[in-house]
Amino acid sequence: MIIAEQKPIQEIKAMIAGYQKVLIVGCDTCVTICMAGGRKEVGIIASCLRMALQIDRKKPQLIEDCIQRQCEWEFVDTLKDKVDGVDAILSSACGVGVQALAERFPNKPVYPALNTTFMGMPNEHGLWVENCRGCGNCGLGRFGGICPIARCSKGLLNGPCGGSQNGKCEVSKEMDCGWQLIYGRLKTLNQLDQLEDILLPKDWSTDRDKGQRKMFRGDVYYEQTV
Amino acid sequence: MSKPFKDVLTSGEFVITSEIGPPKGTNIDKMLHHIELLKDKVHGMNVTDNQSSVMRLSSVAVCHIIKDHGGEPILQMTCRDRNRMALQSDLLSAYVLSVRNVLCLTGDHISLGDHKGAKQVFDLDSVQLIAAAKNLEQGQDLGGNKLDGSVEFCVGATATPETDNMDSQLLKFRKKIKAGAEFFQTQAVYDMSKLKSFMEHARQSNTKILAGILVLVSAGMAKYLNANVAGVTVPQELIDEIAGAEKGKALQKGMEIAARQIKQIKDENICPGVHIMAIGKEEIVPEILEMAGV
Amino acid sequence: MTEHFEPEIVAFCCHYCAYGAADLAGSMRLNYPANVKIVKLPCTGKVDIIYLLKAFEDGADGAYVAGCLEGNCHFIDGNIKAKRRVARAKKLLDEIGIGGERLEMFNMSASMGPRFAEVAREMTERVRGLGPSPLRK
Amino acid sequence: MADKVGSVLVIGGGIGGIQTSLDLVESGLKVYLLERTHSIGGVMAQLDKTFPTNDCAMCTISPKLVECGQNLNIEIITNAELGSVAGKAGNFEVEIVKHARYIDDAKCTGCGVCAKSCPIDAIDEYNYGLCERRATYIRYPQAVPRAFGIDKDKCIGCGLCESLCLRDAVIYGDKEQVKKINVGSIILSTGFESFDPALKQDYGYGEYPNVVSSFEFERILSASGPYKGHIFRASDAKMPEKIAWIQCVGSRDRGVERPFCSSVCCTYAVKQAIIAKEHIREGLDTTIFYMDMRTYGKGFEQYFNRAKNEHGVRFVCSRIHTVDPGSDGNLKLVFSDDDGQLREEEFDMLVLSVGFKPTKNVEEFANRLGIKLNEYGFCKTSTFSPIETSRAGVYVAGAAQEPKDIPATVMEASGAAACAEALLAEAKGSQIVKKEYPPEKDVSGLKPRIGVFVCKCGINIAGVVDVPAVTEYAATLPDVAYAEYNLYTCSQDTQVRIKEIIEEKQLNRVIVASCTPRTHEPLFQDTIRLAGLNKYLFEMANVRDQCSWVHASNPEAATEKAKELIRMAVGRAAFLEPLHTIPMSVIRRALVIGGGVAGMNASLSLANQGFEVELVEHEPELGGNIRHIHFTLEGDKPQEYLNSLIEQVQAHKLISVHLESQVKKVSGHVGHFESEVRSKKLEVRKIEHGVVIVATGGVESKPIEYLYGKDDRVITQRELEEHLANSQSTIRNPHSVVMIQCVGSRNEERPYCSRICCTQAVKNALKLKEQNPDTQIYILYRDMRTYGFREEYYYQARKAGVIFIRYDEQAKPVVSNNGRLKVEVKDPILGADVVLQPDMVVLSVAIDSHLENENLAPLLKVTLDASKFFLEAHMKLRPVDFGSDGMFLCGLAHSPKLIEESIAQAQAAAGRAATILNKERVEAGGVVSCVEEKKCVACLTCIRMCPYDVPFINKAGVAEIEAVKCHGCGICASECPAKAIQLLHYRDPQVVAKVDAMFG
Repeated sequence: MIIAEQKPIQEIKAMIAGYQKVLIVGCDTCVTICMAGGRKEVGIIASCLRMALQIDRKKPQLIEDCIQRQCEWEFVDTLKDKVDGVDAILSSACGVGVQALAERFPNKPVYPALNTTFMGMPNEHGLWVENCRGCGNCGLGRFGGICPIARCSKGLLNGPCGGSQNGKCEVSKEMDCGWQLIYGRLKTLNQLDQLEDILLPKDWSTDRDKGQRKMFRGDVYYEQTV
Repeated sequence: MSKPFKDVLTSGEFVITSEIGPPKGTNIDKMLHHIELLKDKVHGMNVTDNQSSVMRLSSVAVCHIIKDHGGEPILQMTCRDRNRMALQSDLLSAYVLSVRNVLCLTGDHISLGDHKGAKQVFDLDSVQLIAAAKNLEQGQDLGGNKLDGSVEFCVGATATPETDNMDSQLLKFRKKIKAGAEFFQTQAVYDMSKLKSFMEHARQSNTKILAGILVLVSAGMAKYLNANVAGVTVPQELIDEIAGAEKGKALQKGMEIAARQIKQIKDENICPGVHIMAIGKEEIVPEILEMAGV
Repeated sequence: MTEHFEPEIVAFCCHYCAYGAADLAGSMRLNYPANVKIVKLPCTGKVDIIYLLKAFEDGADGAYVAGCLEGNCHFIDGNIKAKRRVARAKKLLDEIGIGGERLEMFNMSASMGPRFAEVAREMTERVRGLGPSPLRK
Repeated sequence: MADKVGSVLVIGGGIGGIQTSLDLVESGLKVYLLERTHSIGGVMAQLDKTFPTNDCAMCTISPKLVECGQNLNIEIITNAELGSVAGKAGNFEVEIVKHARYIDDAKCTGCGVCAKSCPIDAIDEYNYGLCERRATYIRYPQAVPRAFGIDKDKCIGCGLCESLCLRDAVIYGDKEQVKKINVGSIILSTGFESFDPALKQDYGYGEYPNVVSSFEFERILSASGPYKGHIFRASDAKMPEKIAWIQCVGSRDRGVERPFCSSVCCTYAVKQAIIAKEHIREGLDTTIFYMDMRTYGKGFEQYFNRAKNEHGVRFVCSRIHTVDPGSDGNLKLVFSDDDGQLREEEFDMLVLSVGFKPTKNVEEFANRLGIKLNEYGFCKTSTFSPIETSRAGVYVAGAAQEPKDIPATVMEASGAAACAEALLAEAKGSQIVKKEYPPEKDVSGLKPRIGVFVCKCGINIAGVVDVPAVTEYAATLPDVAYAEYNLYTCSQDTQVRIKEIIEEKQLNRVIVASCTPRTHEPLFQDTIRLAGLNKYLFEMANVRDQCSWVHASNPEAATEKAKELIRMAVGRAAFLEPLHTIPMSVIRRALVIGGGVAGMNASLSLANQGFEVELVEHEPELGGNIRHIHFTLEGDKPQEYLNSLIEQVQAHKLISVHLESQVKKVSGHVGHFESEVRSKKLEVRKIEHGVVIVATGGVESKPIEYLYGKDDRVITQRELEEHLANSQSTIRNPHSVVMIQCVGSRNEERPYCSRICCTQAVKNALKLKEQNPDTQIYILYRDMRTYGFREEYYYQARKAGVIFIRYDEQAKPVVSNNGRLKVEVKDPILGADVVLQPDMVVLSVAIDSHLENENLAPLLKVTLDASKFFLEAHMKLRPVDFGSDGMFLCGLAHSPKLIEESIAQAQAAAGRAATILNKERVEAGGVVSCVEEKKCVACLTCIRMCPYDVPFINKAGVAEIEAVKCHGCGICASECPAKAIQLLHYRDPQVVAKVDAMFG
């Protein structure tokens, strides 16, 4: 899922400080699960903002809401009436949700309350780790199911760099060396021979470098098939 | 004695290389002094490439200067700051500037240096960079396009004899040879027994290994290396030895240790050469060589 | 004004320990300032971060959470969970500009009546020193 | 049989008496709880912390005190003694002599005005005379009943208290009364008294002020004690820097006629040393002088090790003979050091770890009851009936039987309850009072109409707070339909009045502003129920304990605060909702897992109470470990016992035995579990049951050291016992035997003490000596842990010539074989190496947890400790309960223990299980968490955060919390990032309203 974290209150405050009436919208999906922008966090953000603004002698009206998925038009549309009555929207969703709101409500300024960080999962409750970069060209089959692009700090394809020590990365003693994990796992699987071949430079053409990536499914996407 | 480095490697002579660190800025006076001092004492001078992720004068430019002053430069290239196009382009540039030796490295992570917010590249890794250099020799770039005029390099790579994950490092070592590495300069080595055991693996693949000699300047530096530099372990005896030096004599003691180790490597024929790193104190290298009797 | 400033302080107390300690302070007739008012919850693990923020939003000058001694929570580790939330709320209060030092977590057993009184005094003194909440100025 | 009486007399209101009373009423028997002093609580209420968890003693006991005090079917009779006893099991006629208290405890509200005005000081026994109380007094602030009494020996009859008491509760002319009752059974939990250290004259107690008894020190440590938790020396009020404990004061000492071991002093000394160190943060040296460290209980050894290694408590194995005065109030001790050298050292303060002795006049008491005492004056019982006294229908629990700790007492208390319940099975429920309530009014959709009742509590509140003004203010608050004040809102007449006013004013929420809800909420809730209101429509404002009592010096501030507290209560009350519990029917059948002594006893106890039992044993026969036990120290015949036990189990028509079977699946909740039991033939039987008792036992570990398995002459104690019991055995008569203790116990792998091995070694040594007094026996030990009355046999073994050699864990004995067996060990006292050449080496090996535990724990969703024994809900107060309701444990599944202890614990488990099985229904719900499915995003937060593993993702893909399993802590509700969970009665609006109201 998509992992995000809350921006500092002062940064959010600076964005919405000029407005009288602001709708704060949470999202019930990934950001709820990673405890950054669900119904509860919307309440926390609103409460903090009210206090922070009151210190500046401002008393804006903050309306709290949360929808099932900010990345889907149908859910976004349910906000329409509320949006009409406000001066700005603060989205506590991932960057996708923020943009969905911006696109659906072209006349309202939309601001992000979160920093969208990565795609990943919780290692433990409250500790999330990135493990996919969405490069568009998955090579996990070669690496024992551990992605060197996401989990090696340098994204190396042919083995660990010299900075790997005690199974940890040179960037931080807390971070596992992705390559040691790959090596260990393939050793367990008795598949170390897979690593012997030199991997050619990766084809990055599927990555985001061509601008916004799109994907369609012919069997369900009407316009393409007609 | 500016003999092509490749010839030295095959000559059977005990090979000695050292380092030149490009300045942060355009004042090259001190660097020129080092070049002058070393050019006839060593077989090759490595020029570091934004070492430790700290932005400096370009290594291609410095290699060119060394060449001009009659030295034999070894161009260090890391994968951190350039994508495959820039790397290949710089290799071509180096070649036309008469640089004939290139050491291919992965490069330190950007977060260790002085531009922590910069976007790092790592489009290629060190193995792929070696292969790219060899590919250019074939008159081809990585896009599969023909070159008008090719290159010819003596390509080197690095190894870490004191690593704690020898298995996976050896995997990469083999790949580097397979990709075309003709010589290796190792990370600093202090424990000769570890070097020997690494050499047992390395000897199986007919390649030249130059043992890395990093001159200790204080006990503090030794402890820092142990704590913070991957694949380097200074044994306690050495730390004790340098710590036991008289006040103001620590550097002297470090030089003695370096010289002793170079001598041992040569006398016991552990490696065919050494690569001496004196990080910023290149002026001491000649004295060390003298002490080592090489 | 600050000279005669009497801070308003909310204490979120767990039923088993801190509330019991407060009662015991009463039984022992221990004197402490009247600024502190208790909101009783079954466990400090029930102290939602929003309650803490709401208290300040409403105008509290200070607040604290008082639970069982660590390792002695009647619901195993509710007090440890509360402690983490208090830490986050303190950070938020710092960010907002109210100041995290107006909020604190305390642990005490039901037999620690004197400690309850001491905490009430300590918090009152601390908040009195900090002056009224910026929201009440 | 119709003459059996459905009530029980419990004598002694300590933790044992309390537990047994609570269990009895839960199981449908009325209880008369007789207490000698003014209030229940016993010694536990005087303790500071309890080992090995350092839980606050008062925190853990006080909810039980309150529960006892509030239960309609427990009649607490304080200041009372047993008179004559006639009749027989099932129907005793008992006379109870109730001494004058001089204050009517039914009228007294515990306000304390009387004590405040009393001009006479007296010694405070509760604090062991370390401070004073008044002649009119309450034993301790949390005392139950919360009522004062007058010490007539001190009282000068000035009349002040009588004139000041607004409830007219003081009766100067109070007289002794004799009450006659009929009960079906009698349970003794009279506890113990501590040894008077003054009798041990050489220790200077009473002579040197800085020598205190361990019980006094307990009060010194207590935050509510005489020095408010600060440790001071009596001589100069200086904080000590060096404290020493002397163990075995009045224990293991024939000189003072206390030959037995008091069992608990080693561990309590460890506790006191740890706690004392925590109190004196500037640094405190602590030293414990001991003979053998007997930390044999569950978790005790680890506790001892932590004291040594983490807290730095010093332990010196040396018996101290005299205490001499040192400089500056210090005390000088002479002791022999580890190397046998005599040393002299001074300490600031000395704590004498005093032992237990029988209670005063115990012989006379026993005579009246017609029960036998043992040679030490404790209640006589037998190995296989550890809870039964010599008189049928009279049972004993706790230290009245033998010195023991709180968990053992609590276990026996539940076990005694089970015995009485079995005896009185058909009379259950016959004397229980049940309240009838009118049908509940539907208040949904009605605008809140709140009634506020402000209590003056005599002058307790009104003397500080302006009650009329507060009441007037309350009347002005939103939704308040009525407000008044009362002299005592808790008095019976006020209850009637509240009920009338609810009717008259159409109130649908009620607030009482008085004392604390911890003691009085149930009373008022009951009152509004009698008026047809749901009990959750009640709210309390604590304007006494948390207002008038603590702000007495500032009446204005107190009045303002009282107003605010009431405003907060009103704010919340408007949001209160009725809650309903859902009755869930109870399947009155138990599943007992394990058919050893514990499992069979638990089964029999339940079956004798009339409940069906499914007993599952994985082996082909019943019996478990006792099959290998052939004799006991006390001369019992275990095999005969086993045979009769199996016979009873098999003959009982309510018990079905499943041999060679295993439990494979358990689902459901308290009152209604569904389990699958698979037989060896893979037949699966589904069993529905209301409770589970785990009695999987333990196993003797296989040693890997001392040549075991490599040399036939090296055997285990159990193997030796088999040989000794077998007349055919060829090795029944060795010339020389070396026994090695702690083989596999008290080490890194098994940090616990296996508890039984010292007793086992002494038992086998005595047996060998009995067969041939010339046999040479050496026991190599670390600490001899023959606790309690077993000390006598240790003494006999020494007398019979068994040689005991202490060894250190760091220098373990070495066994080698050069044709002859050779054992080398370093004797720390002689400082020399001893070389022995025995015919036989006998290893006292560790007890392991049963392998089955690891399969069973996840099925039951219960926890194992680090050594894979099952973990009980609470070390002290719930030693046979699991954290999950409806599940219980006993025997070696819990920890290593002796047969009599297993039997007692099995009966305890049965007693606890009966509290559920006896009910037709369990009530689910009330203050529990509730998921709003529409909002749930299945994020798993609740599942990960619940301390009891209750929430789960159901088939609809959302979190579900079964009301019957929820403990009501509310952690899930305050963690849920989707705000999909609310804790009923503490919903966010209900809490926030209170906060909002505080600020107007």
